[in-house]
Amino acid sequence: MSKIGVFVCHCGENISATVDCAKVAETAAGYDGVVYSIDYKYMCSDPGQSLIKSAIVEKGLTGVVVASCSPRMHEPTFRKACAEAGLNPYMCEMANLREHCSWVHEKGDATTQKAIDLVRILVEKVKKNHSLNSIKVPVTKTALVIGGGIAGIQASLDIANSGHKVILIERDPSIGGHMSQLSETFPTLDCSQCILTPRMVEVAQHPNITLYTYAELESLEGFIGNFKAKIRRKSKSIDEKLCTGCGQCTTKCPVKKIPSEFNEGLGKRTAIYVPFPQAVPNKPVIDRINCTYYIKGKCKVCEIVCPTKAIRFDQEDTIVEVEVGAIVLATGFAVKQPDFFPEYGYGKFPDVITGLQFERLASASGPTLGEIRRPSDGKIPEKIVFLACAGSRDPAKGIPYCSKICCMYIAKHAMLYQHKVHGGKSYVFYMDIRAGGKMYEEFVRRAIEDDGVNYIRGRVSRIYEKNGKLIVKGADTLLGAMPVDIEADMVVLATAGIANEGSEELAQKLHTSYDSYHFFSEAHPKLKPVETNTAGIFLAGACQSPKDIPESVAMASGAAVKVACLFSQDELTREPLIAMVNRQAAPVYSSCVGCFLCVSACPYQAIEREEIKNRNGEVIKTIAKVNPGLCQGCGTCVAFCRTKSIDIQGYTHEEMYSEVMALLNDY
Amino acid sequence: MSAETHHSVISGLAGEILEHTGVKASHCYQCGKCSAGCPLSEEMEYPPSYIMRMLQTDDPVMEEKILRSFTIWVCLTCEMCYSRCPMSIDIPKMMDYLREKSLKEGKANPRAKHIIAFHKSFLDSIRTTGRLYEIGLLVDYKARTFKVMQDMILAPKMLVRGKLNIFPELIKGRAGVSSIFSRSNKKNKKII
Amino acid sequence: MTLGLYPGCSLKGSSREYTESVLAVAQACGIELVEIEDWNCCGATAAHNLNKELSLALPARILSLAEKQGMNEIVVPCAACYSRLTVTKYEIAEHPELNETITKANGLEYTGSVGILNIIQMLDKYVTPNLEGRIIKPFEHKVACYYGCLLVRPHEILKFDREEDPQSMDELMLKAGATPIDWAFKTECCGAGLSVSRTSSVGRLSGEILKDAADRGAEAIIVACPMCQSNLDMRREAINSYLGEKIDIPVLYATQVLGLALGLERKALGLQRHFVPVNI
Amino acid sequence: MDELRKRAKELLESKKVSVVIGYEEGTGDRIRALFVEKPEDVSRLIFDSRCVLNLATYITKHEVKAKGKMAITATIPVMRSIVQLAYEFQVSDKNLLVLGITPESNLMEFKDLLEVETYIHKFEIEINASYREKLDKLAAMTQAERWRFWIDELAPCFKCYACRAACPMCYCHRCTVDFNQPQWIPVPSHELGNLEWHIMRAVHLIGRCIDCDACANACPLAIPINLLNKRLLEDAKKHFGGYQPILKGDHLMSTFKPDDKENFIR
Amino acid sequence: MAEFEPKIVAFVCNWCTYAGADLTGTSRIKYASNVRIIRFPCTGRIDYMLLLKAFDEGADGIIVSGCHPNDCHYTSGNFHARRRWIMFRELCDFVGIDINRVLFSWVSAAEGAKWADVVNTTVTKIRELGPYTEYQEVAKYPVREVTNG
Repeated sequence: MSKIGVFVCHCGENISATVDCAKVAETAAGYDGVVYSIDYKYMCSDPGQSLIKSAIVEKGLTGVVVASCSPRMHEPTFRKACAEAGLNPYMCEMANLREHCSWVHEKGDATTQKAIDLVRILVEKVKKNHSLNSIKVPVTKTALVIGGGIAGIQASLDIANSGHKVILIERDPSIGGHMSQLSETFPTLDCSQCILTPRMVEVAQHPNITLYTYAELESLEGFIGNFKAKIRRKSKSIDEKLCTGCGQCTTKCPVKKIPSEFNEGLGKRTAIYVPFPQAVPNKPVIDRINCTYYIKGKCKVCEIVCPTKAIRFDQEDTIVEVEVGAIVLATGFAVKQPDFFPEYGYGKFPDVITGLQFERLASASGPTLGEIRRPSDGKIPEKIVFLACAGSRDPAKGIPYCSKICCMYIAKHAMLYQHKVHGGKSYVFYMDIRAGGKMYEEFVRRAIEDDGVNYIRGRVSRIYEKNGKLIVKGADTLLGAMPVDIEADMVVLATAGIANEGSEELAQKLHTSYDSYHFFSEAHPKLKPVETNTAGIFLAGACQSPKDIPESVAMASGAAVKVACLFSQDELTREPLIAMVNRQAAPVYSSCVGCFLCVSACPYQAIEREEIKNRNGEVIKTIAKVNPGLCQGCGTCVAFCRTKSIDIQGYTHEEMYSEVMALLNDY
Repeated sequence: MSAETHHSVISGLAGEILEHTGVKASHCYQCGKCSAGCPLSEEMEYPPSYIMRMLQTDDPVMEEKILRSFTIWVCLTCEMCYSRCPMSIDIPKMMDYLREKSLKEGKANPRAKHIIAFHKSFLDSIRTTGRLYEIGLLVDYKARTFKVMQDMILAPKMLVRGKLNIFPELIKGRAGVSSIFSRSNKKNKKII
Repeated sequence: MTLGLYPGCSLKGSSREYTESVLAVAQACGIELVEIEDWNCCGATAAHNLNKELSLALPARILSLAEKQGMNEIVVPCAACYSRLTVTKYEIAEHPELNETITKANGLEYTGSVGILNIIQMLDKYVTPNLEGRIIKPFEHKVACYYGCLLVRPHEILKFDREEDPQSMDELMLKAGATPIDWAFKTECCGAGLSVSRTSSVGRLSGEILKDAADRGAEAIIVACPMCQSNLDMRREAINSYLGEKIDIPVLYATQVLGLALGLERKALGLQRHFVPVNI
Repeated sequence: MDELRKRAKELLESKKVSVVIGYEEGTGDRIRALFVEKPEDVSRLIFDSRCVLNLATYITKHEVKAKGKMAITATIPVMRSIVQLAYEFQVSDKNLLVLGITPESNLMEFKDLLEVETYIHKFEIEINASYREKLDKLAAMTQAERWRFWIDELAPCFKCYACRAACPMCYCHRCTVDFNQPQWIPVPSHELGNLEWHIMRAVHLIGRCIDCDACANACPLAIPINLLNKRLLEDAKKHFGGYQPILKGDHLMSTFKPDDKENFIR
Repeated sequence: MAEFEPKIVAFVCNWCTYAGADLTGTSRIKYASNVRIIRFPCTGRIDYMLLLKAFDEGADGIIVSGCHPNDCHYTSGNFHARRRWIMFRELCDFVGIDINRVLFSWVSAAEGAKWADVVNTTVTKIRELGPYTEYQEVAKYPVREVTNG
């Protein structure tokens, strides 16, 4: 006979404001099998938990129902509490009175009635629950880091330095990411390259790090501690062992007019190229789309000039298979090209450029060697206008959210301009200045007060070109929305940060989830910011949402620690919520008839054949068997089996059936 | 226990506008792009974004100012603001509503009397003839505004170029058309 | 090939030449335009400025008539009328409840079956596809295509071309042998709504437009809206005095240009009716 | 027929098989299943138009299997059943030899089940005119009418399970209906329980039923339960391009296509 | 008499729709309280028999919801589920079960607002359809004695 305890939580006011918690507890007390029922202000608090623990001990509870918030929030908390009191954690269930009831309905009987029903459902379920013991699985102590930007670099170094192996893969020919493109960094204005390059080199030389550039994740199988990843190493068309990076090929290559990705199209590169001088590895790749040999079938200049004969035109992509225990996603972000703003004429007027392009102009390693010159005629702009929110906070044409980094980099841009162009005039059109961060507000004030950047609160309606000038038509909302026209020489659009292309496909490969903007979703917005809801996969940097450098680095180190924690155990325990084929006494052995139709229904190839032999080793019966290591507990086979021979722990036929019954009997 | 809809109550003129036009003033975050693009904002005492802000105050004094403003009449409904608004706020639709209300409540800005006069003459012409009768329109308009000389230089030239009809064109369905007027007038007092 | 035609008031009066050129081109291209019988004014800016129901009822009547007269597509050369009609159709489709009141007001049934084409759409759809070899007098001039407001805005409703820097008319002009220039005031407002009642503003707005076109070497401004045309043409003196300089670029309708290119009579296209003489 | 007997005799004498499954005269005009184990008994074997009983039902029965390797006289539906059963690992070349009977009632022996598969695929599963008519009639009804129709049809069913016994695909040792923790299908026979039982059975047969009508023929109350399976056969065709029993490949309901079309999921 | 209040049971997957419903809560979006959510690991686990049972026991409407195609936490559970729903729905229709009372939907963990909308529209729809007496009347039988078993 089961003895169930029901614990109704007020969650401060969160639940009790709309649900009559006392009534819920009373009603629950009346259910048969319920021997103890009480409501309390904060069940998750220490006193709350000890309330549960002592009840378990004193009343000898065989099952516990905590009616509070979403199990996705506190199930672990309460199951742990039960375990500490000697009750099997899987005898504890949660009724979701907050997210699914009190927060979404008005105060009233109906809402309280719903709360009561939700509790009853779980009471009936827990009666049918069985004690379960968690499963142990081994851990492969190698991490896969996807993305070689600052976040990926930081994560890799931290994991490697904690003594574990790391495989770092980067889609581009070099690691470095967006940070390597930046000129100076706010709020300290130290040169991006100067602080980044040493880290890049460290990655390349670290004994624990295997670096695959020009490589992408092909596929992923397995689960936490035991992933199997296939990595596609795109052909670089060179033999990296032989190549010394002498640069002969890149200087001699006849195709010289390809817009350089690294310089955001403001500079040119060759067909065989190293993206930038400080690239790691500092060895070239052939861009087959633009290479004359691959287009016309002749040229091969690089092959002729190469002193070490390292060119390999017929080289093919290779697939590397690796086993890893954890994965860090650090794929970063992309810049939303502002061509969806025809009124700003980006793409039509060469002197309307993006923030990232301005970084390249301002960068000493850039196409103008750090001088601010307009792309159209190379003149130094005497008047420059910066537009904040060119895409961000714009549900109509851009993206609804705030890209977070623009306010700061605009201030930086304006400041750099003022430093580099003496007597130049700079204007910033903004809506709000979001400068939350250490020394950030001070930085913006400096731009305004010391460097005389002219901030105008208002958005620009349109830009058009007239006699070599860009006419910027804006308004000053602080002066009664008075129209403001500026004849500028150059306009910089603070473009929005968006999810990287392909992030959706990647998420699907990894079976992890992404938000409506295609950024990867963290497991909890506050308490699990670096975890995904797929165990063993962690997030670092701007692939989760736009971030600046310090945030990305911090998050990367956070992810690294999570990986290190995981790797600190030799085996880890997994929830035992997996499917099982029933076994019975001879001569039946199991109700499974071995039709094995379930095999193809399983997404994890976890269903195997098990032969039952008699004493003389003859096979009497062949039935299905679920491999507990591979089963992830989706239950697809359970609903499929005709003989109901497969059942899934934690969501058994009996449990789900009694939930439905309990729900409707006196609903 | 019925399906609650998730709507915070917006009172005052803003609420009224939301109800009748579906335009939500609180949606405006004051970026000023409308005012920046409005071809006539410099002739308005309150540019579009300013009007939006005034609505947000939910202050009767402000609302009165709006209804008595010149702005709502000088607006050309060229739709520029709407087409560029990052929040897709249909300001022209809102302006239409404000004009109608201002007129109903007899709050039309005196400086706008010519504009209104023109609109009225225009509609009168349609009511009586079913179509626009331009000379009639001009004459009637001048009668209302005493701007006798304005455009008189144009008229002869127009005649010469056959751009004006001396006689109005009448349509058969005049009755139908004027019934449209009478109906809509019954509904909204005598506005034309 | 037969299409319905809603000329609208101005095309019957101040903008004869537009009607003439539309009909001439249509005829030349074997398209019969049948005028909607007993059509009424669409109410233009006036109606929706003063009275919402009126602003829907008047256009609805027109569409109902077209339906009744068995037309499934009508051409509306006047951009203002085009906008009013399209908006009405949209509004009723979005809020079917309106239909009732409006049908009552009109005493005519409305199903919304009639398709509405502005002049550019009509030409794109039925004329340009078979133009090869028909352009006998290419209109070899630099032209500034002026779209104005009502042809492209609001995009949500009209779904025609793009709001900023539209191209459809430019492409049409290219086909007619002209050289469309890239300029900055394609879709800025000319102030038509206040044409009569607030001439001062019109001087300024139309002025900026003319000036930019002139500065960029346009030899003609091409329009598809009688309001824009009459503003830029008839009010030229006012504009010039506002600008303090004499700009004498003529303002032609797209159909007139096409007509010329097709080798039609200048008179048939009503070129003589312009205030600013068309000497090209 | 002599051919059949002759071949059966050979097989038994040469001990190639230990039992031949076929038909024999029953009481009255009825025919019944026959299990020949002695060569001299082959004369009892018959085959004619009355032989519609699906013999495949027996080859999964424990006591029959126990006899050793089986030879079976198999009409087209029987052969379809066999292929599906082989796909589900219930029979194999090791324990079954197929003595096929072509639609022209000629004997046609197969060297293995793969041959059987290729042979039967020449014959599409088709719904005959009379059933077609019934289906259309039901389709034309309103939802409420259909509901009435089935409730009334199923009211008399008293769960004798003759349908299950006759069905070659209902070979499970424990059917969901025998499951009592929880009691998915209420034991007493009333309309709803009956409906649920037949719905359940129909679902289990999606992509497996080979349309032999054995269930309907077996029903003592002549309830047209096979209509359910026929309708599902058609739906399978409509949504997933139909189904033919196979030995290797995808089972209709345990696989999917990422682009399966539907129009009802919001 | 009081307005008819439909009983709605929702069978949802743990990873998308359950989380989505949580988001509805955290974003404080209000919706009809008629619905009772039952949590499954995945739509692939949802047994069609449970849907029948829900109607047996007096549900007036059922919501079945999970991850969008390609978003399944278990890669393909929802694809399998979709195939079953397609066939099961046809069957229900054929035996005259009112399929308007079963609403299938994809609600992701990011679609809090959609969940509220799904519930509200279902409630409104079922309220129009009225109680599922047709089924429930027949279902009343179960207590009847075993007469011919």
